[in-house]
Amino acid sequence: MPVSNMIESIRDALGIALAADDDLLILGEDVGRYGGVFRATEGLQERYGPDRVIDMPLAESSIIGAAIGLALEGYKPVCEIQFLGFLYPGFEQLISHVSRIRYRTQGDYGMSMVIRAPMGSGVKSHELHSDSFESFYVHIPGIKVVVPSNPYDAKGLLLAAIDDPDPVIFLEPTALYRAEREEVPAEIYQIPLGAAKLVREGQDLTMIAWGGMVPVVKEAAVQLVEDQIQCEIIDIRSLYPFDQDLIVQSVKKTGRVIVVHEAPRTLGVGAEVAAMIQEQAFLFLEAPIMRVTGYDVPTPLGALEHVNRPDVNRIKKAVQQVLHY
Amino acid sequence: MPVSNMIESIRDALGIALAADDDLLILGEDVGRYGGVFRATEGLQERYGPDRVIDMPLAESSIIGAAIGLALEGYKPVCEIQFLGFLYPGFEQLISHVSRIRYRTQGDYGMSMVIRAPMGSGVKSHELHSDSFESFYVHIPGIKVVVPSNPYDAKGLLLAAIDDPDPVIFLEPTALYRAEREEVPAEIYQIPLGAAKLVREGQDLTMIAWGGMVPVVKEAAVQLVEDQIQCEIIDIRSLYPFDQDLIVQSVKKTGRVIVVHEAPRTLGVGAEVAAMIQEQAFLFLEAPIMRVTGYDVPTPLGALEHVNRPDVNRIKKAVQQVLHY
Amino acid sequence: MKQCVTPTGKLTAYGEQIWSKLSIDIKKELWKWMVRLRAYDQQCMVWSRQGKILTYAPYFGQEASQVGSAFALQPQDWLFPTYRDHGAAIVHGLPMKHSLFYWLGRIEGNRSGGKWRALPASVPIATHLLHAVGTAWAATLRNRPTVSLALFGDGATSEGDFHEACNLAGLKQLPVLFFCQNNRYAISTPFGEQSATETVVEKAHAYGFPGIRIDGNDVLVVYETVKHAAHKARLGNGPVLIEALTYRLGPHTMSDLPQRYRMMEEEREWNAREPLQRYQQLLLDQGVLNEQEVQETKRSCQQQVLESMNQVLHAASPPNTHLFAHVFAVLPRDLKKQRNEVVGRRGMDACFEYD
Amino acid sequence: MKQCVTPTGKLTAYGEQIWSKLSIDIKKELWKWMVRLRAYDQQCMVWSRQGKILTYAPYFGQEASQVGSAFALQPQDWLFPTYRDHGAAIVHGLPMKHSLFYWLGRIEGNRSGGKWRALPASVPIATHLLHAVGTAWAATLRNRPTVSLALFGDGATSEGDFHEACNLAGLKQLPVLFFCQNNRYAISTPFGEQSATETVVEKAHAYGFPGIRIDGNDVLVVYETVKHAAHKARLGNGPVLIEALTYRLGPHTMSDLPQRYRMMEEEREWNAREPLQRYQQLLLDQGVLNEQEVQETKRSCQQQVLESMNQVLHAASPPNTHLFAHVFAVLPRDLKKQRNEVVGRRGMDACFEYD
Ligand SMILES: Cc1ncc(C[n+]2csc(CCOP(=O)(O)OP(=O)(O)O)c2C)c(N)n1
Ligand SMILES: Cc1ncc(C[n+]2csc(CCOP(=O)(O)OP(=O)(O)O)c2C)c(N)n1
Ligand SMILES: [Mg+2]
Ligand SMILES: [Mg+2]
Repeated sequence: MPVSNMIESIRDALGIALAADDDLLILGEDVGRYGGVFRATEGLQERYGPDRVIDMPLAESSIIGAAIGLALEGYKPVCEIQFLGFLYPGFEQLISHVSRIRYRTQGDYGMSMVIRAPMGSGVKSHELHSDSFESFYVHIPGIKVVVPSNPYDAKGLLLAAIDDPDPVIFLEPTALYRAEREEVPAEIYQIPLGAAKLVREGQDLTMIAWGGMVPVVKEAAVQLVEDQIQCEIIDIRSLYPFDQDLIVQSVKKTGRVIVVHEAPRTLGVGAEVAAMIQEQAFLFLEAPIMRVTGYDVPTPLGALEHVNRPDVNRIKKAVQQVLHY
Repeated sequence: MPVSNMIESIRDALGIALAADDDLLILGEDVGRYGGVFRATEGLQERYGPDRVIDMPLAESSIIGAAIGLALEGYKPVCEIQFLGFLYPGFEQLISHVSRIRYRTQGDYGMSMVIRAPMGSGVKSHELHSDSFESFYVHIPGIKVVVPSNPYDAKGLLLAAIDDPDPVIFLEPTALYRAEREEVPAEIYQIPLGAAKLVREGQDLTMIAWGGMVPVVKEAAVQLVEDQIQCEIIDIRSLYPFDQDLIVQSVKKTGRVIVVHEAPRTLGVGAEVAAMIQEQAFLFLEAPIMRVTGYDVPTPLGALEHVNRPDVNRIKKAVQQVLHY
Repeated sequence: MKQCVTPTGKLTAYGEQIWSKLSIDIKKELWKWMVRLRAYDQQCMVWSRQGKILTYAPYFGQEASQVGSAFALQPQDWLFPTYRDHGAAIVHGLPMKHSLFYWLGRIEGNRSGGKWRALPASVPIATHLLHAVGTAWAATLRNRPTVSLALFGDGATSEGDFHEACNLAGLKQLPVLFFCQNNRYAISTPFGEQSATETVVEKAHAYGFPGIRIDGNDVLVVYETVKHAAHKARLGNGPVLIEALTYRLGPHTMSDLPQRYRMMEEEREWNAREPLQRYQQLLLDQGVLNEQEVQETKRSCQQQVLESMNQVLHAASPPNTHLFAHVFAVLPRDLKKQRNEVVGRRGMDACFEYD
Repeated sequence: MKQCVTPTGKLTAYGEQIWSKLSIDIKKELWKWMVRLRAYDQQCMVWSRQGKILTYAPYFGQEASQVGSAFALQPQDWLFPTYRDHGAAIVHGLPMKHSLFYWLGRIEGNRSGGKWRALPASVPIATHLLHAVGTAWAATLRNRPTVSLALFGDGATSEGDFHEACNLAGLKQLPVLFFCQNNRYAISTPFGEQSATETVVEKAHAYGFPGIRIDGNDVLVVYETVKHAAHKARLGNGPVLIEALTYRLGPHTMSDLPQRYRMMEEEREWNAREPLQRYQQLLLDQGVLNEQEVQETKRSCQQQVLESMNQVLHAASPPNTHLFAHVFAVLPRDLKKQRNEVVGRRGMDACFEYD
């Protein structure tokens, strides 16, 4: 089986999708001749032409707004926003239109589109390039939010997102683009949206994470084995809709939970996960659900990035606290 | 003591602030000769002139973006956004600049400004006029978020917000603008940001709400007395920073909680409140914290608004569930 | 400013040319639509004041702009209206009944079933201009002779999305018509306090396509201008910005008080230039119409409005669960649970899907 | 396109006029700044490739635009730079040391203490133009002779905020200079695929203020144009849009590969038009400079850059708790708790505030 990193598996998925559906368009800044700032669309314009892989003016509201019109006419826009921190100028098009047009038109027009964006810290980028505000999008009714944590999932989830009849925000952890290579089948496969992944089994505690935090949590779990602690790990993958059942099932087994994310703590997705768990597994909880997160501060520049970004030590410490509650 | 409704007490506060500080400016669409679509600035341009109470072009990014420049020069902008659902075009200026400039300039420039906007449902407005997406602003590090629920608090909180050295989003429940009249002192007073209000004492259960939901929760509490249930009610008032201590103290007494808000449930502020409570008062909880909220659907038009907006019956039912858990 | 019919109902020199080219049918249809829209709008204002419908945004005084522009479209063309452009939407196919549902706060009114090609009213100012650019782009990509017509107000020109839409349309030379009803005010804000330029039309220079300034209260010039622009756009000549000078004779919405920001004198002046009277006068003078027809048409239009309302009032209300219909193509599990809360609470049939 | 100095270093007719008006000091200072900025920029590219600083956005080739524009400012004037305009920021007062901190990902570098009036680099494209409009408005309200200079790229003209800033500035006739360094590309996107107009300057028509197109590689014309525009703006004549034609000779940032989107041939052509060489030639020809001075200045500028880096590398690192400094004027309680987590974790002194 071929071996790929995440950027390659995403490119692979985009290529498959372009080949499979003549109405699929890729729109974004520098996605064409340049192949995207992270090379996710490299070679695709050459293969499919500038009417399918389209360099857009530097205007995010235009990218999303025009995609809406294209979708009305049966095109399937896959938009690339250069960094999640630059989606804000398109926020109004997203929340006021993309997320509501199916509802507003009472089913006449679904907004089947994907908006891809790199997200999160870990590579010491400059301001706004490391934002991790996935919460906004999870809170908006009418859209789905997906965050892969490995090359295999990235391809399967992206193909599922592209196939979805509704708008999907597809967030790609910048730190993982070239982090890891793994076997990724050349053929078409989908990973259903809304299904979490049990990454590791364990009975002492459930660790919940997504995207760039999954490898960190995995490493912490490995190290904790030395202390005879067996952690179960769930990669949520799909932040909306999210797989409440798998989580609740795990919590019913372990009774203890930590949620890990890079986003600011207050109203990060961890808040929803914690609120849901205590609603649905209250009697099984043996300790409070603890959140290991970025702090409630502006996303820092590179030098202090590591202080804000949850790391193995913070996670291990939190695990000990929850276990010894 | 004079008696006012909320719109009057807000106008009163704005008038006081304009009189007290020559550098205070009011900026917004139709705030000048028109006095604002809800009349919050009525008569103020006449009194203070068009250089202090400024009619802006129809462009929210301009309102907030220009306010940033004015604040750099020592002005104190109080921006009116016509409805919270129209803040989205200014979202980038807010999250990329307003919330980060103190941090970015390392204290050289504080962004002391207030952004006022009507919010929430209850008056059967048209699309986007009833949005209640306060979560976004609570999640953004570097800004404060305030929501009054009565005329007295509105004046005191607005004066405190105006006095604050940092940016404050001041959300005014449209449904309460003219709902209730109460005694509001003519003089200057402030209600500190970050302090919740104990609206009602009770020992059976804690109800947490803010803004337009406070009167609904109060009514439910009154009706529940007939069933011998004594609810404690906390009006959070200030959503960021929020008064964890008062809440935790109450929960330690009652052991049971419901949080009520109109915003969609997933990642509504209720999620943060629930997550925080279970972190800090885990051993005192006798039932899961229950959320009575708007659903995860686009804010509906008038006809089905009442289905989405939490009402007394839903709240009473939730109380019974929590009590009989 | 291009004009065919003067405020007193006389043809200008340019108007004579246009007049001679048009069929009687079209001349009459334009008039009929204005009568129909006027009846609807006036009645809605009354109903809104009476609390029978929710607050309402009247287009009173702008009928020529809305009829002339929408009537120039072909069925395959796209229309992107604002909250004030239900007049144009009705001309393009939206049944009055649907519009009434909307003003009653019932989202079912937004459904078109694809029978006319329009999005429902766009409430956030200027955002829909980009949607029109998108459908126009699709027409170009698919090589179809479809144009997109975006309606917007003078205030909309201040928003960033106006600029982005014009830039993209100009860059790709797309078949989109930007039709600005410059009714002088954005709520209370006069255009002079809105815009760095005195006119809307001169903004077109910045986007590499032509701008045309016309009398927006003259249905003939509106129709002719839009038809011609659409024709050229279909041939690949790219976008056009049309500034139609008009005036909102009514309030911004029924909760607005225009006397707070404009003089009675000004309203009176514009009343004298209103679109229906002058065109009707022309048709009467030219013998295309007679008084009896006028009276009969008015009566039947009024009747049609009342009937539409009747249908709406007798239509079944959707169940509470309708809140969850069409949020997604397939309801996610958690939303199903939420939906069930509503079912339980109201005792409604969980399986019923309103249509 | 206005020009004072040709690519081969000859004065144009217009250049002769300007030349005769300028003092030797200013002529030399403009040159020195370009030498200094060139040294800094070239060294940063090296350091970035070596991993000594983070990724870096070079202004190589745009020194004349950055020096000429910023040097025309007075100390009370505001500068709003992008991520590529640290050259201009340095001219306006930002110590190289501060800039280096920034490129090391250390936010302390952004502090000005109000000693020069500029915001730190604006990363989100076009957003800072509105800030410049705001400070310019403040100058008007306070009746102070302060201008605001906003620097931005050709790509920025596509964003809605560009339009909103121009509209507001034109409407209120504010003392703001919109200075566009049209370096032909936004990352890989050529201006021809960016904009509906062929030039940036013609966009000014839509905002009721003048536009001027100049050779952005000619420091004299840049300086003269900005100085003149600033002077007029101070007198209340309102905004100006300046399009400075230039070329980014380096990559977009150090992670960019320009050969993916442009021809070596093109780079070579622009190399021949680069700003430092031509101006230096002029000064040598005119006897304002001699070769020895050139060599000495280069050496001392290079020295200055290395010293700045030395200082930076020897500066104490802030403690981890610095993450929480200046988020609010007074830390809310919950943030204090979060801060304490960091203190506990790293064993840092909780009371220490980096300055
Ligand atoms: C983004 C946004 N901001 C504010 C509003 C509130 N609002 C509704 S209509 C209107 C004025 C619009 O003026 P104009 O574009 O001239 O259209 P008109 O109402 O005159 O037809 C405003 C400010 C809105 N709907 N959307
Ligand atoms: C809102 C926003 N979108 C995208 C980006 C990513 N980005 C950084 S620089 C750049 C190109 C800018 O081009 P231009 O304005 O011509 O300036 P130049 O880099 O050529 O100096 C882009 C797209 C950004 N910083 N902000
Ligand atoms: Mg208008
Ligand atoms: Mg450029």
